[in-house]
Amino acid sequence: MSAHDLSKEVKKYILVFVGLMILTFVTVYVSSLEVGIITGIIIAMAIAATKGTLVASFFMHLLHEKKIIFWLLIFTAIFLTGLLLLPILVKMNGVRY
Amino acid sequence: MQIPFTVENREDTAVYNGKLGIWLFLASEVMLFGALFSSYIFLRVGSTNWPDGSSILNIPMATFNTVVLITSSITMVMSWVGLMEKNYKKFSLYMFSTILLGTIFLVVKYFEYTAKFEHHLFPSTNTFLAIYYTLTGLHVIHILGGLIVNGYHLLFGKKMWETEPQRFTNRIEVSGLYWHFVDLVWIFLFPLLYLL
Amino acid sequence: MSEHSHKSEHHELKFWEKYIFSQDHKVIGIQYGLASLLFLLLGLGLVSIMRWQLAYPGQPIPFDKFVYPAGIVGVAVILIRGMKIGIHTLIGVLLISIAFLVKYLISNDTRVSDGIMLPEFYNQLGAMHGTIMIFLGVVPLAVGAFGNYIVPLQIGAPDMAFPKLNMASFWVFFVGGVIMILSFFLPQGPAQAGWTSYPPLSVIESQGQTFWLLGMVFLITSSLLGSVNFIVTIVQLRAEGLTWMRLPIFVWAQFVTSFLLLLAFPPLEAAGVLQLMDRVAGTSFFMPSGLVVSGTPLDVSGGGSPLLYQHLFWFLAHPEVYVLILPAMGIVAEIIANNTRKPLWGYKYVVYSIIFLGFMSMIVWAHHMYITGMGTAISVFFQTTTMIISIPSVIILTALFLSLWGGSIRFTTPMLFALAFLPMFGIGGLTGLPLGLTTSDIHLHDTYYVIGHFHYVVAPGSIFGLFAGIYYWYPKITGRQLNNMLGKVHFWGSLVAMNYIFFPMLIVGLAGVSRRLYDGGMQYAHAQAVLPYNEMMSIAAWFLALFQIPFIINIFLSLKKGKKVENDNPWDATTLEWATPTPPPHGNFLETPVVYRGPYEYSVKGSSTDFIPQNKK
Amino acid sequence: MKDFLNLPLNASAHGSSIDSMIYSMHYMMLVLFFGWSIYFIFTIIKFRKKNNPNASYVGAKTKIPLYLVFVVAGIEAFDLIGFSIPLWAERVGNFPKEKDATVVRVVAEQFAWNIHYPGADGVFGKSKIELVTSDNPLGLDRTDESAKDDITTINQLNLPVDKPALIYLSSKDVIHSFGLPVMRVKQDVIPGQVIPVWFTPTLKNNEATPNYEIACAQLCGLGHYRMRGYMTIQSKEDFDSWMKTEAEYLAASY
Ligand code: HEA
Ligand code: HEA
Ligand code: CUA
Ligand SMILES: [Cu+2]
Repeated sequence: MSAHDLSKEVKKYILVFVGLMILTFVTVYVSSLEVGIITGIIIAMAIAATKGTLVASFFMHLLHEKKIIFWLLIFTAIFLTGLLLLPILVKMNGVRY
Repeated sequence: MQIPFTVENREDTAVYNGKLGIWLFLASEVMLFGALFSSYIFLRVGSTNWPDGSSILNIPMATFNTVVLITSSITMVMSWVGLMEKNYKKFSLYMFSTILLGTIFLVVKYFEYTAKFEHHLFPSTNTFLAIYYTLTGLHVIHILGGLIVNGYHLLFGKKMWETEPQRFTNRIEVSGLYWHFVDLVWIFLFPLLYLL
Repeated sequence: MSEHSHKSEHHELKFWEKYIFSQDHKVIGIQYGLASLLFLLLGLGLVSIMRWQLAYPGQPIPFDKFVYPAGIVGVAVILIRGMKIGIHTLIGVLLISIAFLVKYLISNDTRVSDGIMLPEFYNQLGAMHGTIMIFLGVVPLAVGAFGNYIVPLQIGAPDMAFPKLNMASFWVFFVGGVIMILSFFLPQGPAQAGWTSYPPLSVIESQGQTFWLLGMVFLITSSLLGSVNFIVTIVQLRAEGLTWMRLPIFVWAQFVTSFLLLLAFPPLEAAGVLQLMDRVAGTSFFMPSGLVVSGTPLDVSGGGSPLLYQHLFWFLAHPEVYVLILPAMGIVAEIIANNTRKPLWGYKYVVYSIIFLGFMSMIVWAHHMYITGMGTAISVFFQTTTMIISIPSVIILTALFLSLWGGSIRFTTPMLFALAFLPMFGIGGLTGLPLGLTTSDIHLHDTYYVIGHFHYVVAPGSIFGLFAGIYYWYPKITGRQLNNMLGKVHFWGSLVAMNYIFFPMLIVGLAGVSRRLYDGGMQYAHAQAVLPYNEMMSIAAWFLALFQIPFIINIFLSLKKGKKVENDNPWDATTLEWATPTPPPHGNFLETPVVYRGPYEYSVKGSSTDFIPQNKK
Repeated sequence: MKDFLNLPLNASAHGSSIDSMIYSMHYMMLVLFFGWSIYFIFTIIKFRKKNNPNASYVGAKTKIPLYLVFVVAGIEAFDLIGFSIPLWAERVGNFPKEKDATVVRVVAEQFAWNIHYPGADGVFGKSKIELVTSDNPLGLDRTDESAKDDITTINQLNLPVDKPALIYLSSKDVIHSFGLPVMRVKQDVIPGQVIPVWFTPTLKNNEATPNYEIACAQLCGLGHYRMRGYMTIQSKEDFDSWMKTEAEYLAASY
C-alpha cells in the first residue's frame, strides 16, 4: 500500500467514524420517540446493522478482503441464520390444543 | 523447516496464517454471541412481562460508552496506519489511546454495575437483568482480553518491530480485527439491551 | 519418543520443553493420545461398575475384592526392575491409581450403602461415562491425537500453523479434564443429570454439575483453539502440488470436523455459561415460573425456558456425533486403500459426501427433540433433513464397500478393525433411521434402542476406527510394529463382546424399556421378557474390558520389544506421512516435499512397485 | 414373521400404524444389511491376497450401487411422506373435541404422576403453588367452585375403553416423559408448559393384565427408575362406577 493509498484510507476511516457517531445519536434519539415496538425494533436493528457493516467493511477491511474469508463468513452467516431463526420457529410451531 | 506463511501471504489463498486464524476465531465468536442473541429473542418472545430496558438502565452512560468504544476502534486502526507508515511513534500514541479508551469503557461499566447493585438489581432479579449481566459481562471479558493483548503489543512490541516489522504489523492488524469485532458486538448490544 | 535421529536446530531443549510444554505437534499429539486413552479406560471402568447394578440390581458390588490385589500387582510391577524407572513404572502407577479410584468410588456412603449402589451413584456413573467417553475420550483421540500427529505430516507441513496455540489447546483441555476428575471427589459426587444435562434437573442438582459446566467451558475452549489451528494448517500449509482433490480422505475428514467444532461448539458454550449463571448467580434462563421441588416452591424469578437449553445443546451435540465419526471414517478410508492395494472407489463422491454431511449436520439437531411437543411444520423440516443426512453416509459406506472389489486384501490388524467398522457402523446408522422419523420415534425415544443405536456407531464404529488408526500409525510414531497376535486377540474379543453388549440393547429398546434406569427396568411389566439380557450384556461388557488388556500390554510392550520397522514406509503406503524419517524429527521432513499425484495411487499399471508415493515424480 | 421385533402389546387405535411403520423401516434395514453383508463376505473372500495377488487399479466399474442410494432415498421418502408426516399430523394437530373425550390432567413430579379429573362439571379447578402440601400435591384450591368435584389420584390413571382420551401434561419440577408403551404414546412433560396428548384405548384390562404402565422415560433424578404409574382401561360402565366411588369418597372426606 503506497503512502497515497494510505492517506486515502485514513480519510475513509474518519468519514466512517463520523457516520458511526451520527448513527449512534440517531438510534438513541429514535428510541426516545414513541414509534411502537415493532417499528422501534426494526429501526434500531437496521441502524445497528448499518453500523456493523461500516465497521466490518472499513475498519476490518472486509471490502478488500480475499475470497476465502468471504466464503468463511457466508458459511457462518448461513448457520447463524439457522441458529437465530429456527428456535423461534420451533417455539411458534409447538403442540397446542 | 520453518512454518511458512507466518508473514507473507500464500499465493493461492492470498492471506497469511494469522489473518485466516483470526477470522475463523471471529466466526466462532459470531456463533457464540449469535447463540446468546438467539436466547435473548427466544426468552423475550416467550415472556409476558418483559421490562423496558431504558427504564432500568442508564442510557446516557451507555451512549457515552458507545462513543468511547467507536473512538477506540478508529484509534486502533490508526495505530495500524502508523505502522504502515513506518512510524512507530504514531503507533504507540494511537495504541495508547486505544487502551485508554478501553479502560474508560470498563470504568464506566464498573459504575453502571455498582449502581445496579445498589438498587438491588441482580442477575437473579429477573430474566431481563440476567441476560443484561450475562451479555455485557461476556463483552467485558472480551474487552479485557483485548486490553491485555494490546498492552502487550504496546509494552513489548518494540523488539519485534525492529527485527520483523512486517510480522509486527500483521499482529497489529490481527489484534485490530479482534478489537473491531468487540466494538461491533457492542453496537448490537447497545440498542438490544438499552433501547428496546 | 526416542532421542536419536535428529540434530537440534536451535538450542538443546530442556526435558519439560520437549515433553511437557512442547510446541511440537507430534509431542502434543502423543500427549493428547495418552490422556484420551486414559480417559477411555476410565469411561470403560465407570461403565463396568454400572453394569454390575444393571445385571444384579441391589446386590453388593464385589469389585472392592480386586482392589488390594490390583494394588499389590501394581507395586510389584513398579519394583519389577528394582528402582529403575521406565514404562513399567507407568503401568504400575496406572494400576494403583485405578485401584485407588475404584476403592474410593465404592467406599463412600453417599454413593454406596452396604456395598449396594445408590441411584445417585448410578446416575453419576452414567452422566460421567457419557461425558468422558465423548468429550474427553473420542474427540481428543480423534481430533487432538490423530489430527495433531497425522494431519501436518499428511499435508507435508513442518508443524501446525500456530504451535503455541496448539500447546495452549492441549493444556486447556488438560485443565478441563482435571476439573471433571476432581468432581468425583466432591462430597456429593460428580454431575448426575446425564451427559445432556437438561435443566431444570441439572440446575437443582448438587455441586458436581457446576464442575461439569466449568470443565465443559474449558473443553470447548480447547476445541475451538484446536479447530482454528487445524483449518489454518490445512488451508495454508499444504505442500506444493497438494491440491484440494489430492488430499487424503483423513485430512478432508479433519477439515470438515474442525468446521463443525468451530461453528457448533460456541452455542454449547453459550448454553454452558447460561446454565452456570442459573446455578451460580441464581438467574432463570432455563427455569420457568412456578416450580415446586419436593413440596417447596423454588425461589427463582422464573420466566426461562428449559427447551431453550435443549436447542442450544443439540445444536452442538448433533454435529458433535459427526465429529465422533468423521475422523474414524477418514482413518478407515486410508487403511482400506492401503490394504486393498488399490485406489478408493469414488474419491470424489466421498469428499463431496463428507462436506455435505458437515453442512447438513448443522440443521438436523431437533431430531433429538421430537417428543418435546413439536408441531407438524417443524417436524416435517427436521425429519426431512434427517432423512437427507443419511444419504451421504450411505454413499460413503457404499464407496468404501465398493473399494474392496478388485483389491488384493491384506488382513493386517488395522485392516481387520477397518473392515469391521463397515457393517458395525452400518447397523448403527441404519438404526438411526427409525429414530429419525417422528412417528416411529414415539415408541423408541429414550429407550435402550437409542442407546443401542449410538453405541453401534461410537463403539464398534468410532472406537474401532481409532483402534485401526493406532495399529496403523504406531510404527510411524515409535519405529516399531505392534504385536500382531495380541492385536488379533484384541480385535476378535472386542468385536464379539461389543455385539453381545449392543445388539441386545436394540431388542430391549424395542420392548419399550427406558434408558437411564437404575435397576435396568426390573419393576416394569413390559420389561420382564427382556430382563435376562441385562446379565448377558454385563458379562459381555466385563469380557470387553478384559479384552482391552492385550491392547494395553501391546501398546507399552511394543515400545521396547516390538519388531523394528525396516524402513520409513512399512505398509508401502502412498501418503506423505510415510515420507518422513521414523519417528519424524522436529520439523518433520528432511526436505520440503512436493506432491505430484493423488493420495491413493496403488497398483498403477506399468509401475514397478504396486504403490507410487504422492511425492514421487 | 410379523412380530419378530417383539414390540409390546398394542392397546390403542393408532398404535398399529406406528407398529407397521417401525416394521417397514426394519424390513428395509434388514434387506440392506443382509444384502451388503453378503456382498461384503463374498468380496473379502474373493479378493483376499491369496486369491487375488494383484489388485486392479480400476476396481469396480459398476455404478449400480449408487443407484441403490436412490432406492434407499426413495424408501425413506416413502416412509416419511406416506407414514410419518400424516401420522404425526394426526397425533399433534387433530385433537378430539373435549366433549368427545375423556379429559384428564396429568401433573408430573419427582417421582410420581398426579392424575386430575375435572369431575362432573367437566371443569378443572384452580391450582395454586402456595397450597401444595403432601396431602394436596396439586395445590388444588378446594374453595374454588369448579374444584369441589375434582377427583385426584396418584399414579393411577383410569380410562374408559374406545373413547378418545385427551391428556394435558404439565410438570411441577423437572422434565419427565409420559410414556405409555402399550399405547405407543410418549410425550415429554416440560415444566412451564401444558402439552396435550391424545389416544384411543382399544383394549380393556382384564384379570391377566389388571393394568398397564405409565413409564417415565426422561431422566428426572435419582428416583427416575421408580417413577412408574398404572393405567387401567375399563369398560364405560366400570369407569363410570369407579368415578362414582371416587366422588363419594371425596364427598365423605370433606
Ligand atoms: C457417531 C455418532 C453418531 C452417528 C454417526 C449417528 C448417525 C445418525 N443418527 Fe444418531 N445418535 C448418536 C450418535 C450418532 N448418530 C447419539 C450419541 C445419540 C443419542 C444422544 C442421547 O440422547 O444421549 C443419537 C441419537 C439419535 C436420534 C435421537 C433419538 C432419540 O433420542 O429419540 C436420532 C433421531 O433422528 C438419530 C438419528 C441418526 C441418523 C439418521 C444418523 C445417520 O447419519 C446414519 C446414516 C447411516 C446409515 C443410514 C448407514 C448406511 C449404511 C448402509 C446403507 C450399508 C448397510 C450395510 C451393512 C450394514 C453391511 N440419532
Ligand atoms: C463415545 C462415546 C461412548 C463410548 C465409546 C461408549 C462405550 C460404551 N458404553 Fe456408553 N454411553 C455413551 C457414550 C459412549 N459409550 C453416552 C453418551 C451414554 C449416555 C449417557 C447418559 O445417559 O447421559 C452412554 C450410556 C451407556 C449405557 C446406558 C446407561 C443407561 O442408560 O442407564 C451403557 C449401558 O450398558 C453403556 C455401555 C457402554 C459400553 C459397555 C461401552 C464399551 O464400548 C466401552 C468400550 C471401551 C473401550 C473400547 C475403551 C478402550 C480403550 C482402552 C482400553 C484404553 C487403553 C488405554 C491405554 C493404552 C493407556 N453406555
Ligand atoms: Cu420422571 Cu423420569
Ligand atoms: Cu442427532
